[in-house]
Amino acid sequence: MQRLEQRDEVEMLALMLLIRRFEERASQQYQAQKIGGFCHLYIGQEAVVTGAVAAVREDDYIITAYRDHAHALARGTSANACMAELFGKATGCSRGLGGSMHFFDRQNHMYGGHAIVGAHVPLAAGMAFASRYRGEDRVTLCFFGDGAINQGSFHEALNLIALYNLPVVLICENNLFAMGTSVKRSTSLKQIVDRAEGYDIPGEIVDGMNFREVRDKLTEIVGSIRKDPHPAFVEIRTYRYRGHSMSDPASYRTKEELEKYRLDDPITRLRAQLTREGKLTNEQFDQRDKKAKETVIASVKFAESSPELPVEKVYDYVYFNGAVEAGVSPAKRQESAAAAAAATE
Amino acid sequence: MQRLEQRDEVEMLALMLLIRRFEERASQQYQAQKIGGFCHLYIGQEAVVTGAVAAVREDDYIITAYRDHAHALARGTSANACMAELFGKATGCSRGLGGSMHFFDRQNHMYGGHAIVGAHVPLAAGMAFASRYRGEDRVTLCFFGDGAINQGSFHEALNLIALYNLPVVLICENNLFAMGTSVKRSTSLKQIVDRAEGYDIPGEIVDGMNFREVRDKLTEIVGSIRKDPHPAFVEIRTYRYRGHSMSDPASYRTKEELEKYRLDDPITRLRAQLTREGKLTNEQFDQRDKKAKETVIASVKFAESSPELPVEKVYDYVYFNGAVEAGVSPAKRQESAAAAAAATE
Amino acid sequence: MREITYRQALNEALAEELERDPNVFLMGEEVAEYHGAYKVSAGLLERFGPKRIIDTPISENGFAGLGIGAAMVGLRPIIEFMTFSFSLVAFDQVVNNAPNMFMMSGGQFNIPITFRGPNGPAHQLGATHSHATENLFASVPGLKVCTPATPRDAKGLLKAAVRDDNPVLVLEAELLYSSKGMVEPPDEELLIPLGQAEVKREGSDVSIICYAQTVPLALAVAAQLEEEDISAEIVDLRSIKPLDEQAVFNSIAKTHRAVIVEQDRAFCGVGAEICYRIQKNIFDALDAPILRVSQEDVPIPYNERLEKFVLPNADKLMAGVKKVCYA
Amino acid sequence: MREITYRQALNEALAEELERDPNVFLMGEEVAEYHGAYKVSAGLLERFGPKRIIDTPISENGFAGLGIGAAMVGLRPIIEFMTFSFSLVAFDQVVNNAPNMFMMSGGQFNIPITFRGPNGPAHQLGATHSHATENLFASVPGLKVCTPATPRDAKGLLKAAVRDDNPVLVLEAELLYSSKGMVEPPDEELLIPLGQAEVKREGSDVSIICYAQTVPLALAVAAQLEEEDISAEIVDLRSIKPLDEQAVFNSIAKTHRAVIVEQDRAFCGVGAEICYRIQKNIFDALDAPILRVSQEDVPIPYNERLEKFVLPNADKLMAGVKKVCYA
Ligand SMILES: Cc1ncc(C[n+]2csc(CCOP(=O)(O)OP(=O)(O)O)c2C)c(N)n1
Ligand SMILES: Cc1ncc(C[n+]2csc(CCOP(=O)(O)OP(=O)(O)O)c2C)c(N)n1
Ligand SMILES: [Mg+2]
Ligand SMILES: [Mg+2]
Repeated sequence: MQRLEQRDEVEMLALMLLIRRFEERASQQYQAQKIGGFCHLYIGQEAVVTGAVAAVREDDYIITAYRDHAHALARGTSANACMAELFGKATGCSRGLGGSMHFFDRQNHMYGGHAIVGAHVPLAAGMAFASRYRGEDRVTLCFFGDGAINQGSFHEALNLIALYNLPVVLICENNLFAMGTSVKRSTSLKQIVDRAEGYDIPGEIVDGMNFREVRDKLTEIVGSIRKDPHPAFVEIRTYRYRGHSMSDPASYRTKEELEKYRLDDPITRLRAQLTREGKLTNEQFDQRDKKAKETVIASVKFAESSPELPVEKVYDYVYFNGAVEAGVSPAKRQESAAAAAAATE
Repeated sequence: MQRLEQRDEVEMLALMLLIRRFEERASQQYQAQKIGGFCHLYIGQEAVVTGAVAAVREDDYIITAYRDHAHALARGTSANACMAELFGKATGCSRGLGGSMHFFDRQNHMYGGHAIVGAHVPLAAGMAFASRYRGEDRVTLCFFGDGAINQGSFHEALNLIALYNLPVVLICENNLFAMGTSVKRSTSLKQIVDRAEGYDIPGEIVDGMNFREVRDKLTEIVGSIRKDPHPAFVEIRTYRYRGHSMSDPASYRTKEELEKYRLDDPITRLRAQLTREGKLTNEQFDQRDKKAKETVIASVKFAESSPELPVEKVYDYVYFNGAVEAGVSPAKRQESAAAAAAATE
Repeated sequence: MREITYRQALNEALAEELERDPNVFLMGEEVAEYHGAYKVSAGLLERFGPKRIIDTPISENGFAGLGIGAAMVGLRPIIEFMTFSFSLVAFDQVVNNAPNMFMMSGGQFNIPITFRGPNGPAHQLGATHSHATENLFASVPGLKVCTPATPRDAKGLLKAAVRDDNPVLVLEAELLYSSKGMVEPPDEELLIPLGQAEVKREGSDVSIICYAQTVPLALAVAAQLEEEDISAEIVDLRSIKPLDEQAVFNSIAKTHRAVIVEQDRAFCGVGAEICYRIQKNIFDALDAPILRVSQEDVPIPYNERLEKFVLPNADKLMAGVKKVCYA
Repeated sequence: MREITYRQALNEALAEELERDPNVFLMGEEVAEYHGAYKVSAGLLERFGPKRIIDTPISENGFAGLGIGAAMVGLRPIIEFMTFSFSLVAFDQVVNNAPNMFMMSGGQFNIPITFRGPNGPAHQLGATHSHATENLFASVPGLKVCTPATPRDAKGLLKAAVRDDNPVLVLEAELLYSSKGMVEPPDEELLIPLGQAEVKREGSDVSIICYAQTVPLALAVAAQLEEEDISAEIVDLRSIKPLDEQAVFNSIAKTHRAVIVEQDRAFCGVGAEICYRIQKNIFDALDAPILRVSQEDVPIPYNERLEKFVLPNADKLMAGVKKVCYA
């Protein structure tokens, strides 16, 4: 896994490129019916998770919803493991058992990949609870969509997080739509961040098309939490270029709106910033992009040639230790976790 | 049923007395094991529902949680029907099938009596939705406790109510405790009313020990809603003198705290106001109180001498029309509703 | 009669009931402007307007409860769950408020509400999105549960559900939305009573009890069995609750053998319930133990082959039938 | 051995597991300062402090999920539902997040969590507060469900649940909290494996399969039956899932007759599941149809006589036994 210290801005731009190229390739493979189920692409939102990841430590906890490919990639899960997961292969980050909506990578501290809207926000509360329980200074980043803020589980979790003063950054990726429902039609709030007031959680609005703004804002927030644990809420404004999922033509919005956001593309923007500052040549950019494309093409090959789990193995994933006895030793647990993590490489 | 126009302040004081005496008697009968299940008393909070009811029309919708005896009495359900319900008798307002936590009285527009914390707030949204759907100008009053505001159903309902701009007054009866948990330990908010901000619903704090303040505030709010439908939130600060339910010794609070609130008793207060203003003599007060006591004693007799439903009748209350055919006529529905209502007299 | 899809049949049922009764409205996520995630409500917004076709935020518990409240005061809501996997976040409203109100109010408040949407595993959606909920809901007194397998049943049952004065769940089968079948013309009123099974194919050697997605499966297997000279009778339950046990008994009285092929988990599933009733009521008519073919008792995996492996399928059903026939 | 109450046995189990493993904590409504609505956690706050004994707001869905998240990263939460009727608002967390995570993550995240609290009808609490949830939860793959009937089982099963690396539901019986029984002394480690039934009374004429509240009921009926020269064997399932079907088969192989007395609703209930397994596996051993005694399929009424009428009781069980014995 890449070490965070090495993650300078050019590398983060490369990460955004990897995410973009991965998603484009996933789209293509989905259309070729190599990928099943639902598939939600992140194209347009790259600066959000990239900026957030640039602001935290490797061992901080990260959890998100079903639009999760980018979160795994940003965390260091290989394109191979991600693509293999989409293909349902045993080499996938969830061994082909989770699929697009359920990416997990314990080793890289990516805690899923959760497909019931809002239902992972309480999990984030639990992870943060655990780090405080053990006296660790980890921060939990919990990503969710603008549509999730109207779920009961979101609400109950926010109240618990505020009450117990847990070290969680609640990151609303506001891409203006939940499927075909624009934010204006899902809540009467003028801005989502106002919901945080109902819990006395400090909130901010961040431009999600701007990598630097996301990173800087989150660095500041995470730093403050690390010193003195508390929750924070950020509404990160972004846009998804594609439909909600592969089957959605997104006819509920105008071409003009889409074009407006495309002009504000997070990759183009960071590239321009770096170029202007003399930190990146066109050639270097092209090289990075080429590398991203190659990595992704290789991941398709990897996924294609990877084995599937034998069908009868499914029974091994119902109960840990496959057995009914009480009292499995923590040692066994570690072993299995390590084995699973190894499988994601 | 009493007509609202007749409900002058002396009558409302009499209503508070009726509630108080009813609850005292219920407590006694519970201890004598004439009443089963859980039983939550309203003593101390009388001004809240009384003031609220004084501010609305007979046909406005009212719905509450399980601490509901007072809400039925305030709505015009007879003490007989209420006591009989506690005794589990066929003459009870829910025919003895609901019990203390599930009082219903359709004829008097009392829509329950709901025992899952928070779960009736969405029902209130539906009632208000229906009145708007039919172009009626009814207002829905939804009562709930300070403990309910941390439930998912509360949250989802508030967002829907705000989004659809429904004519609901959300009345939080903040009696400072949810069972043994003080408000300070259930939310990090400095005041409950702030939660309404998270939905852009206007909120106010009202002194729930003061009948006049409750009535006047709600009259104002209800008037405004009646003209131009919108939601409103009121945090009404009150106190329950008894434990959470009959089995709770309430050792989580001090005698001093209880005494402080008792000095601010809503009945004593309204009585003093009326006496000072020359609208009530001591004799008149005593008369009213005597009448309340007599009514309540009579209700115990009524309940004791009332029949229970024959056991096999239980099957009639599973499906409306007891049958599986599709398409029961609305006429039959009316009939049955009327019959049920009649039984509550 | 004309041939239409299951989706279109549901759409017609909705339109006809909305037309017939102004108290009927449709509410759910993406039902209006998006025409439904599975397009079941196509055209309804245009025809009935935003007052009666209502989009919601992602708040299943909230709008399920809103529907129940509206039903308390006389409306007849149709609540769409985008899938019944999402009804689990609204579980308390569906199992506690809707079916208990009539009892708890001493008969004053019945709840004429319809909850509908696709139910059961579709295709590679993973464990969270593949719930078959029929046994969970059918276990609850006061609810009715139906599970149409054909366009005709879909239309007739949904219309009956909307007219029923009690809470009814119409569990549709996503994988059947595009399947076709003959249905009465729109000008002929089609109501199929809740609680009436239908023999979808006559047979004499074995009874296959099925519903929803497992009906086409059973029919296909019956055709194959015919080639092996085993005559299977296909009993489509159509409703899980009320359960038409008599139709099941009648068939088994003839065949003396039964296989139940269900869409849900075996453990405390629909098959278990039917089995109990059969052995209790016509124990002596049975020539072999009853078998059930169900989901394996595992969370549904994403991988396609593994998913197929854990779901009921033709091979398993075939094997089950042969076993009870000692063939 | 000494005699203690069911409540005290649970309290000991909690204390011992909290003592043994610093990763264990107890969370729920009123568990700390109030010592639990039913006083099961009496003294624990004083002994283990507020870091490990944690009061929550009324947010079952939220704190159930919090527990699952904490379990993902290595803690071993014990989550108390004040009653399992309130677990219905947390249903999605319990059935979707807890048991699916291990599969969906390809084995990376098991969830060592215990959900516990009273389950099943108590006394005149009305329809919303009287849910017996065992069949609902046992239907879900990935969960384990146990239902202790005696102080000894309560202690041993709860301790085993806390040590299990999977989500386990310990469904306690409120009406048994004050009941007494013999339990090993505190210095003797008592673990009762999940999935092991126990014959609570030997007999030869009929097997009565029971669990939780229905165990004392069955024992009382067995005593009565003895006077009528019917020898009943009482099989206490102790766990619903995993289900110790072998113990059931062993008993019926001896008695050839079975009555299941369950605490939940009949429809898709525990009795149905057991019946299926019995007839499938030892069909020929049966001399009579299996009978179940369950709740009537109605929402629970408040009135005492009506409530008794709809719950399983001694008269119904007696009648059931006589019927299968053709007595
Ligand atoms: C409880 C629940 N209800 C409905 C769905 C179906 N669904 C999946 S994604 C989605 C929209 C979510 O939108 P948002 O939270 O804004 O995230 P985005 O897709 O924009 O990333 C819906 C309705 C679900 N998965 N879970
Ligand atoms: C979902 C749910 N969880 C828990 C309970 C148990 N319970 C009943 S009342 C109560 C406290 C409610 O307090 P509050 O809302 O402040 O109302 P109050 O009793 O003060 O009137 C609790 C925890 C319940 N009925 N429903
Ligand atoms: Mg969105
Ligand atoms: Mg309170």
